[in-house]
Amino acid sequence: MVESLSEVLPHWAAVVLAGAIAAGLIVAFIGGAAYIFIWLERKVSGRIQDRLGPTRTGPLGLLQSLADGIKLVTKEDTAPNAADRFLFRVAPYLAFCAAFAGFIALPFGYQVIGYDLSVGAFFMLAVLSSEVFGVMLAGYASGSKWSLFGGVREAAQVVSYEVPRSLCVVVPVCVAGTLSLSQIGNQQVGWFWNWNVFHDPFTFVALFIFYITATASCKRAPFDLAEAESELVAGFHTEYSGMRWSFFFLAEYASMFAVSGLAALLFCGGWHTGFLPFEPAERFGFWLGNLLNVAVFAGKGFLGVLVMMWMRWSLPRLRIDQVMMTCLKYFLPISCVLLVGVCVWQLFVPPAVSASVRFVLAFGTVAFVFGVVVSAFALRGAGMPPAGELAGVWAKPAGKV
Amino acid sequence: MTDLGLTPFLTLSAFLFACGILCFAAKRNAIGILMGVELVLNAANINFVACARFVPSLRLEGQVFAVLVIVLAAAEAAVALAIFLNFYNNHATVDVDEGTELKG
Amino acid sequence: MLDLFRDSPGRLFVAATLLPLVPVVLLVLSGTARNLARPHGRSGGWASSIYWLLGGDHSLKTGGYLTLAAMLGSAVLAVAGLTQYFADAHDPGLSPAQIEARWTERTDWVRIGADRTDHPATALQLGYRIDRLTALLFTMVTVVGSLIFLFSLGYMADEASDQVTDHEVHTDGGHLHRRGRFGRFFLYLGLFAFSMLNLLIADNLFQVFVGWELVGVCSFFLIGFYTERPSASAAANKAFIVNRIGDAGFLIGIAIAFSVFGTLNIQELIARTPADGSTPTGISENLWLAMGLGLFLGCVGKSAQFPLHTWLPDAMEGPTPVSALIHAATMVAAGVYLVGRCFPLFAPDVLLVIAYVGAITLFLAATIATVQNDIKRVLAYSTVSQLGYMMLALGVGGWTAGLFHLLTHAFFKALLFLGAGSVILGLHHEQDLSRMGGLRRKMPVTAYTMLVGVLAISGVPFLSGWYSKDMILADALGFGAAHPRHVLLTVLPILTAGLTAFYMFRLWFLAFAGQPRDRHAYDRAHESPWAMTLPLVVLAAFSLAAGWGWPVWDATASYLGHLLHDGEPAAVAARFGSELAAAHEHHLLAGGLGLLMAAIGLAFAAFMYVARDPTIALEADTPLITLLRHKWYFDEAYDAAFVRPTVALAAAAAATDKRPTASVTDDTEGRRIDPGTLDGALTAVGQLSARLGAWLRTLQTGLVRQYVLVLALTVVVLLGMLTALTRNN
Amino acid sequence: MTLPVVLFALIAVVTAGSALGVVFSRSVVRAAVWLLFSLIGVSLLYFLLGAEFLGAAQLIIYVGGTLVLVVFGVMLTSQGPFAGPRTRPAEWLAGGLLAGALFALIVSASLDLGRPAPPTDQPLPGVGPLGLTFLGVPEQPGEARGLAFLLPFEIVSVHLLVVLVAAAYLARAKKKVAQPPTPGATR
Repeated sequence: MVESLSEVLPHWAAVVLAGAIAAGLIVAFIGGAAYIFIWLERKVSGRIQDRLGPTRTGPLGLLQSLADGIKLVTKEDTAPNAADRFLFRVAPYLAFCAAFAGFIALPFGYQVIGYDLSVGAFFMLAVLSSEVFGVMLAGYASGSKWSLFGGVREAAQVVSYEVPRSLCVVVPVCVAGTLSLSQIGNQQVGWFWNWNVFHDPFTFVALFIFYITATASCKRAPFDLAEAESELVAGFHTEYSGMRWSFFFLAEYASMFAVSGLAALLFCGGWHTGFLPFEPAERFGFWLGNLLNVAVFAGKGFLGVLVMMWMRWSLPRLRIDQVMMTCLKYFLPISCVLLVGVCVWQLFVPPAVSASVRFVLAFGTVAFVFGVVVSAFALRGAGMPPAGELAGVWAKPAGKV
Repeated sequence: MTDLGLTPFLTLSAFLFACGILCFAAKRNAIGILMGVELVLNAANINFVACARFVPSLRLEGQVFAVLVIVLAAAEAAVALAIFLNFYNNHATVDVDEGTELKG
Repeated sequence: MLDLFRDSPGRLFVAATLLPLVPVVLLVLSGTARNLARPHGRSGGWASSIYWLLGGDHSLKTGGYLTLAAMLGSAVLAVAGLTQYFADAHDPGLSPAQIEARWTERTDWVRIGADRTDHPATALQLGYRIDRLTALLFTMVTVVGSLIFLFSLGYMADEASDQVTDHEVHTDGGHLHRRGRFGRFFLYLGLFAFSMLNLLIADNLFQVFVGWELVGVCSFFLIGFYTERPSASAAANKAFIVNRIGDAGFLIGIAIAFSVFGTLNIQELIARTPADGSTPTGISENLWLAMGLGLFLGCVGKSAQFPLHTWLPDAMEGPTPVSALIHAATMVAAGVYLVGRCFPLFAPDVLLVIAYVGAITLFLAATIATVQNDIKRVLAYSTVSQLGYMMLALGVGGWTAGLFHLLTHAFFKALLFLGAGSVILGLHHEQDLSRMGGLRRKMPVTAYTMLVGVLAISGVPFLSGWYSKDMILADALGFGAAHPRHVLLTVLPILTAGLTAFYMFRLWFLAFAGQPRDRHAYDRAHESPWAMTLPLVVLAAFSLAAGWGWPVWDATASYLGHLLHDGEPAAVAARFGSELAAAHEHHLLAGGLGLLMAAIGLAFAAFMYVARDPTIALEADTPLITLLRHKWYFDEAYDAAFVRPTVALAAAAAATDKRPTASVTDDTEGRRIDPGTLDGALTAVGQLSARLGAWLRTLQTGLVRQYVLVLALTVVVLLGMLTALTRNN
Repeated sequence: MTLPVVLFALIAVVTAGSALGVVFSRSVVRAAVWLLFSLIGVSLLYFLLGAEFLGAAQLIIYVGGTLVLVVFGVMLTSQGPFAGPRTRPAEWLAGGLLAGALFALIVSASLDLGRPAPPTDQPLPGVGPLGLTFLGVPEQPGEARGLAFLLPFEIVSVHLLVVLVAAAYLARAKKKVAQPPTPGATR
């Protein structure tokens, strides 16, 4: 990209322009993604709670997010007197910048990446973990005990969950032998059993551990102690309103997608469908192929986010001590074991065994997922009444007493 | 990169170093002093990395020592904070001027 | 194991030397281990059990048996070595050089000046050299020593209990009660034996000196064995200090030898000296004399010769076996042995000094012995006198005679002492002759074995003493004949032969003959157990037959004498050829005179103590007797000359260091001198540093940021200096 | 006036400025924020210099770790008002003078260094060689490298472990109440 631009521009200008374009794209993507996520969250929560969620604004209530946005923008932006104004204002942007910076090193497709860092995974961890800073700052600067507690909890929680998360990142990195995300993605080209998650049992487990710890470090439910409505009014953003408040949620959704994308890249073949034994960008040409790639990648990311929402609305919230205990007593040892295990596996397990294990895992998973989906469709109607009956006010289904 | 010599980096690190010293001298809050320490360490690190970049014989060593310094700085911060918490438990403050038990 | 000894059989003697050390080392090591383990509440395991076995803190007899066994073992080894040595010596196939090689080994121990370039590196060496003299003496020492050990088993039996009452010591609660020290006693004995043997086999003066000092310290331990008795500890101190005087001389001699010749090996030193006794090249006349005199001074101290003889009689404070050991086998023999060993190193004038010292000693001691009433003291003075004989003999060139007498004397003096010990034990620690008498009926074995010893020492024919003493007298006569100026050296020994006979028979008569003067003691008297009588008998046999040769009636035909004579250094013949020739022709005359004097002495003693009531003689009090009773006032003189001034000096020194008393008001003599001078200075230093510290304290503000500022300031200054320096060039 | 120079200028200004902010902001938390900017600036410098691993490490350890810890400590120890205890102007003066002198000296020294020979524009060795250097493994089997930095590496690891334990021990909850501050009180 820089090369193509530098034909018509001086080098530095080309670099700056490329950077600007990349940043614009990322911001646009985050915005769009957040728009969808907000709507999705409402829908998912509604469905899970036997509600319809937004229906009135636009088709399927798709405009609901827009309405929210307008409300947030036009809302009065207050800052309490006890607050440290400067920090109070800075905090949301810090959080958002951190989440945003994560996307710089996140490859959406073959060579579709802001800046191909050689230590991409590491970098992602770094910036995502620095998002907590804004949250803490917000909690502290609000000058309110609720916020302070929220901030402190956030700090403790995130700093401790960083450790198992990083360890779980190291597991596939051990397999790949590089920290560069794009290379890791390229390595998983082809059929889905090339994905790292199926490489050996340890990576298989590592995916789930990573996913949970990532959820926790995104302070998503059931780990959202920082904003536990039941205890601290709204946690660190009690005092926030309007635009700044929305920035926190932009940051939150952004980091959700970032970690999901990271998981997809590290474990689930990145932008590869898993059903094409070649790199689309080379077969179908750069643009077309990468269109597919980006779509696949975004799909995987969305899937991850969806699961997070699913967890949020179906699991009760933990107590703070439970949260810490879960991390320090369970995830930390488990991830250490995984790390050692994957190294041992690569060093000592004969290739035949590892290959067979890989296939067993891959097809087993596929079969499981397939079975779940099929049974879900088979059982629909038995578990959940059709949407039509839910329209309007709840009415007892006829024939049932 | 070649037109940007070693000197600007050294100057910047010197500035950070001076700021760190000033932090030592001026902050009464123990944690402020800790921040000064971090500044000083970062100044040193800038030197390391810049030398690694600009002195061919130090390409690896400079980074290695920078890494070591970062790690040690983290460790030092952890212990320092632990000490401050202890200090706070005993004095109900983190004003270092209160900790004069060792006064001769 | 055997081939260890095959090529160098001298190692037999080394083994025999180390053997008595084994129990000592065992005891010390185990005791140390035990004491290390004890503070931690642990028993110390095997260590403490060994310690206990050796009679460390219990008074078990095991230690004694073990030591005795070791001593016997070394005696056996010594005999084996002796036979092997003479087999070699009479083996025509072996040249003297080969014999020398077979019986000599040495190794560097401490290298000195190895870094010096101006002269070759010298070393303190460890080594042994066995020649006839050594072999014979070694065997004598081990045999007599083991006999004495056996005797001590019986004599010290009452030490082997946890509750010993010392009747000599009166505490406020009656007599002193203490734990028995059986094990300790034998520990000392073993160490003593080891030191003496080491001294014997040593081939260099340094090793001799080591053994010398060890012997000294062991004698200190043993003489002061009854520590609680003030007299005993005083005697121990006396012996030790007097010996130090001699050792100082010895050390000087060694130092001269080492600094001049760069070696201490006796053979090398002898090889450097011309056979005719003239000064060797590379050393000044006076230095040569000083070296000889220094070495001899050491011998004077050890063998209790004239100026330093005062310690030996006091050494009687120790247990009787110890006296026997010191007098007969080990300690006093060392001096004579060393003179014999280093004979060629003594310039003629030194030898003359030796002769005179010997003569004076033998006369003085004999005279004193005539009036002593303590049985052991009589024996002690007789020892001194006999040692005088040996020294005299060595001085006048009678090398063979002197050392021959040393050997025979060892036997009969050990016999006499052990007999005395048996008497003392039989009389329940009664040593005063004036309260004995008639004991021959009570303890016959002791009596008649002692009679043998008495006869032997007074030179009655056909006993061992006769041969040796006769030879000495002959040499003295020959010397006197050759040098009329030194007629004294002839007169004194012949006179003293009579004195000897007199006081020895006086002793025997007072102890065993006549009527008991103390009925109570007499009734309680009893013969000693076999452990004590057996050594007496054996020693009696030795002192009877040790000197025999064929024909027995020929005083010059003694086999032992001939054995020794073959070992005589070449220097003797070279220097004293004429005297010895003269001695040979005057032999009969000398023997006759000696016998005559002995007979007179015997008759006189018989008249005074048998025919007449002994008490008259015992209570007789004439100026001469008083003088003798006070031992020629030697102790008093030394006391006035040395002891009192030293004590006064010490008191003065102590006075200067008196602490200033707490209250300023009262005024001890210390306060005037001291606080101004010594303590004053020290206190000033202390106060100064204290003030300095007090001032420096104020820098310690406890404010972190100030410290940081100072630190930064330092950095700035240093960096500035650095920059300035680099700028300049 | 090429791009790196401009970037360096920008980053340097940010870093130095926020370092000043650290010094002069009275509230500890603000100081922490300034420090955050300063550290991020430094990590950007690393990226600019091509040491990406160091930059990321700087971010994750300093920003994500140390600084969070610092603010955590602030939250645990700060009471009431945002402003901490004041400092006397004299101390400011002394400190400023010293810091200025130090700055001047170091700068002069670094100027004395002169320009080292301009290096070829090859990038710094990446994380791979770095790790191999730490473990003392030769990059190519052929080339020889002793256990280059294995020892420091191990030492640092042990050091970290010790620090972990020490921190846990020091900061453990005391069972006693904190008594009111008594200046110069010796306990």
